[in-house]
Amino acid sequence: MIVGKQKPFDEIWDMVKGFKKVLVYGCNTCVAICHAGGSKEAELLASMLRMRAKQEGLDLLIDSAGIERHCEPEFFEPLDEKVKTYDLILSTACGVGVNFLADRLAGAIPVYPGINTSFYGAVPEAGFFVELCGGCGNCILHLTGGICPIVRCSKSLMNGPCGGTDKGKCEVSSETDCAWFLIVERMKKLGTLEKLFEVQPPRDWSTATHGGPRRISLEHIRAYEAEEEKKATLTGEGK
Amino acid sequence: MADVAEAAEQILVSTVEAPHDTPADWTPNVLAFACHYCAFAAADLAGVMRLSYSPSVKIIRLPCTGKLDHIHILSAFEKGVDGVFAAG
Amino acid sequence: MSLLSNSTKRGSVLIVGGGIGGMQAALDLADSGFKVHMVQRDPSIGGTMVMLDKTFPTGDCAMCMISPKMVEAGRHLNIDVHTLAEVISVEGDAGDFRVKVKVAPRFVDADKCTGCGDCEVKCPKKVPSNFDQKLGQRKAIYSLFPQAVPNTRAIDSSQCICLNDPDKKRCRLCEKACKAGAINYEDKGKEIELNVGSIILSPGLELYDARVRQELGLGRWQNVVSSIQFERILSASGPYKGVVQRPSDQKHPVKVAWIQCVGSRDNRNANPWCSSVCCMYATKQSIIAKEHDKNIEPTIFFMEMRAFGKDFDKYVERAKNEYGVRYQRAMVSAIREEPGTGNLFMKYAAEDGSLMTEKFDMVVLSVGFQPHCDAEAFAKTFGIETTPYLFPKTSPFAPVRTSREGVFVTGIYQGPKDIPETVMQGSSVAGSVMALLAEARGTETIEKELPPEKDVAGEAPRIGVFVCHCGTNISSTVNIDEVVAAVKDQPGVTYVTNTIYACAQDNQDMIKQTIKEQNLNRVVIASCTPRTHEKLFQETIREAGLNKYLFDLADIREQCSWCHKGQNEVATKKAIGIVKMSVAKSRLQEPLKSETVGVTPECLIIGGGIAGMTAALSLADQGFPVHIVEKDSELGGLVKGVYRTLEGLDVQEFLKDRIEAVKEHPGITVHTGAEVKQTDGFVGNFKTLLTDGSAVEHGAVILATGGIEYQPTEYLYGQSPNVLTQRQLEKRIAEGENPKAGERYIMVQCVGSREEPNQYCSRVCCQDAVKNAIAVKQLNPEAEVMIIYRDIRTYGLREDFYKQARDLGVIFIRYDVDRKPEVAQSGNKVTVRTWDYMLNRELSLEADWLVLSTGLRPHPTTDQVGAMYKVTRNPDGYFLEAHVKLRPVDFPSEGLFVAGLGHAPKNIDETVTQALAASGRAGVVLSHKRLAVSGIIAKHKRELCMSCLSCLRVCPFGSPYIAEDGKISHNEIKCMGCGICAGICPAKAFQVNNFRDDQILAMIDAAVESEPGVLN
Amino acid sequence: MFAARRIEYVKTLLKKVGIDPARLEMYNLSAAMGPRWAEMCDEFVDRIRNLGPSPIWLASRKQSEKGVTEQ
Repeated sequence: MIVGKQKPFDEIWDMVKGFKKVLVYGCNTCVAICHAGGSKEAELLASMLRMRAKQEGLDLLIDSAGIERHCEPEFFEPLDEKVKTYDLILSTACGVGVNFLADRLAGAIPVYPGINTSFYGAVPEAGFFVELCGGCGNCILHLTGGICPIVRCSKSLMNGPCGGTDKGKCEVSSETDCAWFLIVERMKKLGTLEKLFEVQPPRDWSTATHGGPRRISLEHIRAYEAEEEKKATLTGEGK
Repeated sequence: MADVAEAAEQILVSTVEAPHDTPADWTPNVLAFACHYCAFAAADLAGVMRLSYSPSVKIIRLPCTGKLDHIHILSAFEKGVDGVFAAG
Repeated sequence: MSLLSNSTKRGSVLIVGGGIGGMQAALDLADSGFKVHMVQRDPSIGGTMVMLDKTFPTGDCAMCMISPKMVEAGRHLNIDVHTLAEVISVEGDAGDFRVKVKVAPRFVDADKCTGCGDCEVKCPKKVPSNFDQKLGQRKAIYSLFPQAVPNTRAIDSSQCICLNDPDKKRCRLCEKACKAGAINYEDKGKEIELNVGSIILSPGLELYDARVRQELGLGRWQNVVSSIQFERILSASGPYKGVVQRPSDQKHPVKVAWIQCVGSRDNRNANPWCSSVCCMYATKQSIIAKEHDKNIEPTIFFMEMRAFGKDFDKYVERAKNEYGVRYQRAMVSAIREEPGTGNLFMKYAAEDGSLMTEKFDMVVLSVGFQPHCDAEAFAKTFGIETTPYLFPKTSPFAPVRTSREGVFVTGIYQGPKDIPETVMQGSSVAGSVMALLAEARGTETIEKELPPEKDVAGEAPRIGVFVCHCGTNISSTVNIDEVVAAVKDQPGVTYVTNTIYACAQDNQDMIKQTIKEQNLNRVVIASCTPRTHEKLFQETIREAGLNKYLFDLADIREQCSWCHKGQNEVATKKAIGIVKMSVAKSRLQEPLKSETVGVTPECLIIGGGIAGMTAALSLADQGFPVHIVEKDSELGGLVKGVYRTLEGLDVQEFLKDRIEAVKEHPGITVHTGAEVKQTDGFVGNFKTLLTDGSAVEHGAVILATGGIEYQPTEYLYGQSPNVLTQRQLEKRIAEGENPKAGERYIMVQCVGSREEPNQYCSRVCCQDAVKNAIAVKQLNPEAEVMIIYRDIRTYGLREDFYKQARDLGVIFIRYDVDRKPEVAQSGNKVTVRTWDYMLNRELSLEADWLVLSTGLRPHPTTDQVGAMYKVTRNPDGYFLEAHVKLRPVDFPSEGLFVAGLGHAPKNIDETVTQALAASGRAGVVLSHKRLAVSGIIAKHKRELCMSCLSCLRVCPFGSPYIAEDGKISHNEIKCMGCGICAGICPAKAFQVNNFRDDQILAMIDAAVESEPGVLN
Repeated sequence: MFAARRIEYVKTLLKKVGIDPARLEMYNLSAAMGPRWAEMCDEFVDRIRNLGPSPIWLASRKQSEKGVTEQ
């Protein structure tokens, strides 16, 4: 899931203070799970902003709300009318959500980010999040024992550890495991160590962000939906 | 106990809040969130023992202090309460 | 009694003694269909535990734990508490006893008294408080302690000015103070007759009077106190309010000494037995004292550190290492006061015999227990046999049964023991009674008939507010009229009135009448604390047809008038605030349904050892079908290798009897060679699949997985033919291989115990060693036995056998863990070299037999079974009970119970006790057709939940779970309403009924509303 | 335990909005600690008295005074 962290409060305050009516808009999926931007966090942030505004003598109305997900249009619909009554939306969704809502509002109202989108991560225990995937678009985990060298190695090395590996730890931080040490140990256990000796062709990085914004289109699903819509229009049930 | 008293001494002047005058009609308004089984019972016992203490504290009973939500505390401050403590 | 009638058994039980053990038995029995009469000598129930400050080894506050139990027992519809009462005669037989009880005059009418305490304030006569061990004072009209149950004061006739005036004309101030007219100087007491099916004796013990040991100076030197006095000194509600100070000059002591075994383990001036708890309470007191005042330097003078219970050794280690408590082995000979200073000089002999003198600021005598002074007459009244020490005669195989059928015994009267063992025995005696009176269950209990509930859903709030004067308790500080006026205009409030005593019977009727007349749909009463009165008022409004959760209690007495006396204006303002907060909450209250769930009245027991079989027999006798799952091909468990008890009883014979009884019992199905394969469900409704293919549906589970013996690798075990374990020696003796003259047996204690990584006492090995040593000596006095030990832990009445062994010539040599004995083979013997602390030199001893006292371990399946039933194991691998003190056989999740070695090491009598206790606790669950779920639970809104698992990870009761569809669901039956889930949920999907966020926020608003300057 | 950590966290939030974290506290006490409760209340109220009215209270007061004079 996507892991995020609330922006420093002062930074948020600077974004907000010039406006009159602000909605802190939470997203109740990934960023709620990491306690950064769900309904609850939006409520807390709104309360803090109100307290700040009051002390500064600013006449600033701040509300909070939350919806299931900021990355699909249907979830926005019930609150669309309400959202339009504000002059700033402070979104605590991830960057995807901020973009998506800003596109939806098409310049009518500004949408500002309340959190920094950090990484894709797992939740090994409540309140602890670790980055495990970089979303590069060209997965090689079958070659590395299920451990990604692109994000779990500090230097994203593709061909084994660097000289800074130290008793299983990384020279960049002793709290970080050396990914290549883990890879070798894991592959030993899997009995696939010899795979490391196979020569791999140069990696294709065009699937990562280097090749411009990425899209995935599932035609079978899109076609189905388009057909359904057509049917609905024909029977007069459509909008 | 001594540590708490010392800590109280140290915060006579707030480094966070701007200096201000205290209006004459102000009295402290404190909210306490108390666990039904521990602190609420202790508050009862204080009464049974007829111990006199500041009337500025009003108690909100919770089934357990684990129930205490961040927003309860922030709301209290937002409404203008001067201090909040949780006891369990 | 007619011999022809089928059942003449009564469905009621008499419990003599209202301490924690008696209360546990009472609650278990009353909760499972038996009427209980509790007879208590004191004016309140509570016993010894209410005097204690904190408890070992967890440091939990005693009053916090016991107070809710007292309230529950006091309010229980099927428990009649008779205080100031004593049994004077018993006639009849098991199943049908006729008992005469004499109730002493209280001089206060319990029906009229509201417990307000006005009388006590006015009473001019101050007397030393026995409850505070004469360190503080009370009045002549008094309650034993502030949380007393019943909350009716009593007049001490020996002290009252009026009662001691022949004309009863003097004083009478309490009579004038009492607005309820409850004082009755003419009270003569009464005699009542009870008809019960069974009798439980739990009178407790009394404390040894240490003044007998004049050389220790109690009563002579002011700064020598008994341990129970020190307990009161430590208590935050005690005479010194928890400040550790000396009685002589209120100075804070620095050097404080505890002297152990005062009145115990002493044949001359005191009692020969070990009191079992003093080593631990001294450790606890020294830790707590140090926590109260870090300057204190505690020293404990002891003979043997008997830290034999679960996690006790770890506690002592913590005392030493983290709190700097000094433990000094010594015999204390005398204490003298330094003239003028109040300091104390203590003379003692150190272990090597050298005489020392040391100065202390204060000395605590760790006094032991002994039977009450009237124990002989007491036993005679109930017609039970006693031991020469006047304890009731019981057997290790039936530890709660007396010589008279139908009369049971529990608690420390049965033998010295600590709180959890007492609680355990309380449940175990309950289990035994349930089995005895099974067919009479439910014949004498009563249930309240209630009118149907009015449907108020969708109605606008119509709140009625009743503001109580509580005599003058509230009204002398809070202006009631002002409160009434201030609340009148609150939104939703349609009716406000005041009342003199809201809790008095006539006013209860008035409240019910008003609810009907004014068509109220919510009620707020502003009076005293919800902790004691919420249930009462909830019942009142329920009787008027309102859902009981449409009620809120505003505490303006304990938390306002009583603590702001003399500040009438601010107190009134605060009271108005408190009532407004309650009204704000009440406005948002909704009727809550108390769900119920059906119960499969069968039990599954995992483990077919003594624990499992004992529990099975008791439950089957109660009438509940039982399934035993035993991994081995036959029943018996670890006890198969044990031949005799310390007392000399035949264990194999007992085991054979049990196995036969189990096999013959029509209610018991035995699955040998089987294990649990899969399990699911919750209290009342478990489903378990076994590896033998059978599926069992059951309402409760008892985990009696047992233990194994440690297999030593040290001291040449397995290498030398001369080295045995105690179990092997026991077998040889049982098989008739007699010790030869001149043969030397050396026994080494604590093999595989009390050392990292097994830092716990295995509890049975000292007794095993003493038992086998006695056997060897009795079979051949010419054989030599030496026991090399760390501390001999023959606790309680087992101490006799330690003495017997010494008398028979068994030699005891102490060793330290950092100087363990060394063993080497020399020819056909082994040489043992060990340090002798008495002689201060090394000994080299040759032995024909080296016998290792090996420790116990939990059975290897404990982890697997624990994981399956989602119960926790402690770091030593034993099951962790719900609460170390008060729920020693329960798991935190309802319907699961533990018994035997899987819980902790224990002896056979203790295993039997715990197994009976598990049967009692399980019997409570299984006796219900349906179980009610509290209305105060967390409600889960699945549509808001995104299954982040935060709740699943923090819930202490395992009520959130991942449902079949892979998303979080919430099992409300397991929920205890603590709200930890609501606190952590990032989606706000959880709300606790009656503590919902909107209600709390409304209360915050109301709390702020009346303050000046805040405008919103 | 949960509450204690939560309180620590909310203290950091208060600081961010200019409210002294000393205005918020967590206390542990058992049901037998009646005297400690009384002592604690006095201690805490003294602390609040020293800190004076909360900035929010003062701001509200200022706002309402302004409101009054403007009218």
